Amino acid sequence: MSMRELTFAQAIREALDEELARDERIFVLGEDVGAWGGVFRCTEGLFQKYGAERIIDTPLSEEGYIGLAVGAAMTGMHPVPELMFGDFITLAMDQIVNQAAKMRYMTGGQVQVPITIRVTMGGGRSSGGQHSQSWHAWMAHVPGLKVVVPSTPYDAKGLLKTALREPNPVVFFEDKVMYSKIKGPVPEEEYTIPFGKADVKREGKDVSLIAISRMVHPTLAAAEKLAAEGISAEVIDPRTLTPLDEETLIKSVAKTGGAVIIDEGYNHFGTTAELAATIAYGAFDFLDAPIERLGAMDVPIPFSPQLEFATIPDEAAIILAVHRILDGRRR
Amino acid sequence: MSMRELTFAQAIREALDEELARDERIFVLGEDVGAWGGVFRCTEGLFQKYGAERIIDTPLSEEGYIGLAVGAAMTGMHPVPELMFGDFITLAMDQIVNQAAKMRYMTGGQVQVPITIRVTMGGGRSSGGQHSQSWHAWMAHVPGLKVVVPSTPYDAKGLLKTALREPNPVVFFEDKVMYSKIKGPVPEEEYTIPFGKADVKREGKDVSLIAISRMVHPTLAAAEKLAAEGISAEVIDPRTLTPLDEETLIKSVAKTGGAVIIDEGYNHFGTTAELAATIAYGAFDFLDAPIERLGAMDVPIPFSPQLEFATIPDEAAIILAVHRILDGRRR
Amino acid sequence: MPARKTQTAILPLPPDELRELYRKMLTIRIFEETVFDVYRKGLMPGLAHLSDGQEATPVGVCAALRLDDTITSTHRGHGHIIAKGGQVEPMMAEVMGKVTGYCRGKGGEMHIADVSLGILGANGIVGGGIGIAAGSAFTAKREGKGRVSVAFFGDGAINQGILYETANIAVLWKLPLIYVCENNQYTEFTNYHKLTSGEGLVARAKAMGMNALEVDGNDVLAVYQAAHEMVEAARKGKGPATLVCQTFRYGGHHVGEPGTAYRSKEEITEWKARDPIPAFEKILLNHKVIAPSDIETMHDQIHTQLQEAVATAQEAPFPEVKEVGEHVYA
Amino acid sequence: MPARKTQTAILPLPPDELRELYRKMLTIRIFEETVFDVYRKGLMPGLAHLSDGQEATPVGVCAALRLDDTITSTHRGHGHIIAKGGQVEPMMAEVMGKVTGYCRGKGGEMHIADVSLGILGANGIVGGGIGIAAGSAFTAKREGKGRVSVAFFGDGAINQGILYETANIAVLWKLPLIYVCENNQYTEFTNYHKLTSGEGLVARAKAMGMNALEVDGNDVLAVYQAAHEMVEAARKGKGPATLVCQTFRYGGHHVGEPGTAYRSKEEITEWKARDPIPAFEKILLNHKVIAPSDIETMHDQIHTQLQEAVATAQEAPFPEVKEVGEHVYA
Ligand SMILES: Cc1ncc(C[n+]2csc(CCOP(=O)(O)OP(=O)(O)O)c2C)c(N)n1
Ligand SMILES: Cc1ncc(C[n+]2csc(CCOP(=O)(O)OP(=O)(O)O)c2C)c(N)n1
Ligand SMILES: [Mg+2]
Ligand SMILES: [Mg+2]
Repeated sequence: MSMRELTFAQAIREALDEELARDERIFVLGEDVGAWGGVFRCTEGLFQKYGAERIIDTPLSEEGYIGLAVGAAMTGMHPVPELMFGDFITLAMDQIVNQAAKMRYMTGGQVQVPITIRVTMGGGRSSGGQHSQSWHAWMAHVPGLKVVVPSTPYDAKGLLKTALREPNPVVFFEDKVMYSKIKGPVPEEEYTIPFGKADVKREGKDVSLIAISRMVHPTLAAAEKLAAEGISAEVIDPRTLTPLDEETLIKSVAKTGGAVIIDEGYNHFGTTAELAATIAYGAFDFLDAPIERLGAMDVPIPFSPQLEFATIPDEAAIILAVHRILDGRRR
Repeated sequence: MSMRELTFAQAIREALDEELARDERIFVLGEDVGAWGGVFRCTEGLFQKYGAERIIDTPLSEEGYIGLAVGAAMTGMHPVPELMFGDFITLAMDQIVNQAAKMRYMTGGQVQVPITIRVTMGGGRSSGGQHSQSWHAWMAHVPGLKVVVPSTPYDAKGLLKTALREPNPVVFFEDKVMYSKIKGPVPEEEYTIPFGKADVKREGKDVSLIAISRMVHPTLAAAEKLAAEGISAEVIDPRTLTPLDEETLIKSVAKTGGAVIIDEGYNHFGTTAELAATIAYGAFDFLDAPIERLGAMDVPIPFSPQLEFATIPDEAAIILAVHRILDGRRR
Repeated sequence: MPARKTQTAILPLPPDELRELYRKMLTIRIFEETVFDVYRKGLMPGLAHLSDGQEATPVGVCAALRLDDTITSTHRGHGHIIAKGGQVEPMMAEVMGKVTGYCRGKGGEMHIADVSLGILGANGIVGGGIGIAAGSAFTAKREGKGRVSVAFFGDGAINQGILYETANIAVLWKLPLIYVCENNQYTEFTNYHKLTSGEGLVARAKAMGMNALEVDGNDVLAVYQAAHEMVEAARKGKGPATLVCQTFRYGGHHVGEPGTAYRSKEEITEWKARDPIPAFEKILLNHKVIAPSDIETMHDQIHTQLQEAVATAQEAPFPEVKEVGEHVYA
Repeated sequence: MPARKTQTAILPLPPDELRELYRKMLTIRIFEETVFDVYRKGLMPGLAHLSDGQEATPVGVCAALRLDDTITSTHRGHGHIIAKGGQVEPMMAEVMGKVTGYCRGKGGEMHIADVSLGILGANGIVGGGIGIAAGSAFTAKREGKGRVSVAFFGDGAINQGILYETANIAVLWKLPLIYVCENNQYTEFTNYHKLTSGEGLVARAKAMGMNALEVDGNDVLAVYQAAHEMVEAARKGKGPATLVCQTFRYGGHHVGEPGTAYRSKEEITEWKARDPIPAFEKILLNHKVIAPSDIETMHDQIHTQLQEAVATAQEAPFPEVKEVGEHVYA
């Protein structure tokens, strides 16, 4: 395969572009996604290429335009609404949770709701408490939704293309910090990545590090440092939370005997809880130490950088957690 | 103390009544809470007693009246908005999560937001997919909120009175099925129950059953049956999810060596995950078998009773889970 | 109470279509009475939200619609569904939670849908169907076949934000979307006037930039004519419109609640004097569109049909527990 | 663009108050210019949303307010905060993330608040402050001391549902609430007219049943007079009102975005010709309320004050990491 380096945003844009070309039913809508190209440049040039009918600037009405997208999905279109900041998902929750997620079930299978909701996540940009949150755990708590949390340009493109062929509602989380800062190889050739398949980003045998979205990157960096200490860490990226590839996670931990879960959503009642509980159950006989959960600190996200960075798991915290596990091995 | 038997709804009503009398700042608002007395009768007679200025019928505008309540709380009142069905919390999420929960933090401690949001939960009434959900795990994932999940009239009254004296936003979950069906002793005398103190509803030594809200009742019934089999089950009710009395849960499991978590919220990424992960961590050295999680099945809640009941944990499922633990004891 | 519009001498539809309107109104009435019975006999789970008294609005509106037009409905949706062509047998089975129901017993009384007839579903969230209706209108516009979308909602939904958010979009994008508000004077147990500011929805919709009109919602022909004009304008690309229909529910908010504590006897009596069915009957008789004996026959037929629907549904199985996990995802 | 209202010969406020208005407008302008600088020098984290060009609206409105009246503000909130009496030193410190900031560096540029001055906070959710403002109006009514509440918001918020939900309630309950829409013609990068249906907010607010008026938002005295009337009516229990102020932001949506890609040179030039500060200056000079030398002095003073504010904030510490967990709960 011939590869190029793309940024995370470019990978997203390319997936949208290819699928818009492939399927007439797909259209993009959101605030400033059109002529402006999106505040994070993910729809750059698409308005010029596909026109105002398919790349649509909406009023500042999250509940309204996401509701509209749900209805369009039920009647044969495949809408791709964007929520500029994931924090605003609070405004469209009813349409996502009580409408999109349930319509198929409540009609006894009469409809499909192929809607792909693109939502940002992640802090670390000093954007304050209302522009930094990561609500993927909420979405994964809702039956009827599929939840995607890519960590690389390659995964983002392949998973978004899958989402755009899905007959179900998908909430697709994109960490804002990755858009321009994370670059990676993406093949020229067409490909998709199936939902429900975790990706082993690095193989290892002493401890399993399971990281979500952008957290994969500090986790890989931590694994590198640990390697220098002679500790072999396996890094796994679940890539989708619903469906969740429990098997890959459990097998890894059954092999290594220890796990750290790293996520930028709040720790309490969040993604780290589900993954830790699932692994603790499935790998019960193999765990040598308690599973370490590194979610974001349970405080509204502060503005001032030192405070904000203190709330987000980082390389140092991951290394410390690994040491807690290895030092505390009990069997 | 002199006791009477009150229903769950009567206990709620009495707490409201006493606190309305005590504190001028408290007022109740919601749909049909006034002259009608609330669809679940929790505000019966209060309109007549305290008048239209303090027991307020709102238009059908969840986002609007909860937003108003947040602002009233910030300026010295203690509003008690009711969300008739917890499913509608989706409509007011922004005001609860991005406003009420964060205002104190984002202002560096300048304000208090003493708002007590009463929300129903629970299925089993054939009310369909949009009138049966239990979203307490969502709320417990939000820093800045306190989350209460009482299971008895006694606890409901004592905890609601505490909420009504709290300087922080509280989301108070009431299982609809309990309103008229669960009766219990409530002292005539004034009392309050502190947040963050789990209650041991039944002592035992072989296994710990940790149940949330209404699930305490089938859990107690299961414990009774297990006793007949010679199995001594401890039943613990955390009563509040934020703050969570981790210590009591961990101590119990350290003693019994096994745990089942029973909750009517969806299982995946829900309350059972947090409790299981917390206990698996804290009681790691004492667990003899994996922790069993019994949440609601991860499907939109169906209407037809057989289907609906299949999604909700019940006595039989609890007993089975206990047997899985005891049969599977590995140490 | 709105003044009753006198009927024009010339009826706006051919006789067979008028008879069909009448048949549908009667079907709704008898359906609701039958559900009442079914509920009281304990043959259905959950609650029932009936619309007897309000039949003229859905029937008048749907008379202006094509098969491929879509509607979204409310918690009080039986009338809308029958008016759009829904069959009473799978409706009754759904109400009773049977696998032969429209939604295999998974949706229930508040969630009946028949997507093949353009019925995109009743909805338990007040205002919840409005976004879906806007989306269907969006698809309709894209398809370019003149199809329209109707959002039915009650007076309670007037104060849900999504109404304004979608109205703004619908006007801007000229969506073929008709907002139909059935104002039955009460939002549950509270009077409309206690909950709604200003002049009401017609004024609000006009301020959003769309055509809006209020009609006597108990006058099926008045409803039809107003809806017809709005629908035809929408088909031609003229954008959305709002129709407010003044009407009244006879029963309580749900079965088991008589609806008398918060509504005066006089109010109920007054509205019952303006019952949409006898009023329409009179017109049809006057114009000799229908004979008295036809009415009786029709009544009997529908009654029998409903009794059979109940009997069949009673015998039908509940969904098997093993299908509880099906239809979550496609 | 709205026609410029000619000023009456009689000024509506005494000289010292007029000078104070001018001083506040100038302070906002220089504050924004200073933040621009601070941002470009990399002295602040995050983004900055500036309001230079829009000074007349917050200053005109807040001139009608008492100390105990409250306001809620937006992501573009510096002007509102200064107009209501906010001090530039803790504002600048907050912008720079320092512990000496109004919110100890926890809120940031978009979340400045000074509750003791009735500034209930800027808000990062467009429309997010509207509910809070309604709640403050509710408390004000309960207290019965004639206090009012003002919700500032941009043209983008016109299409957020909460506006209509609270407007309906505010009218019904006669809350002392003034909705102030600063229409700066753009919602981020898209023109107002592309996003707003019908005749705009004045028509919509009137349809909700409240008094509503549009004024030249660059004419501080016109804003003051309109706001004053609405505020005094609200104090007397006459309920809410809506004031739409037409204005323009000079810079981009945020610093780092020049604001020129989606706005024509002509549009920008036209609006700059109507700069609210020289316009007001001219009136004050004509009426001899102020002397040219006063203006210069004032300008210098404010400039110096801001430079010192930056210098002080630069030296101030960031919040200590150990306080990250404080102020979550009271
Ligand atoms: C968002 C939401 N809030 C509250 C309810 C509870 N509820 C069900 S019906 C109803 C009243 C609806 O009134 P209206 O829209 O006038 O319809 P009607 O019942 O009169 O047909 C209420 C408050 C709901 N289902 N959805
Ligand atoms: C609910 C919500 N949606 C989207 C955004 C992102 N956003 C921030 S400012 C803005 C434009 C706001 O326009 P307007 O209200 O006119 O205020 P202005 O920026 O012109 O002062 C948008 C879309 C947001 N902060 N909140
Ligand atoms: Mg009604
Ligand atoms: Mg603007």
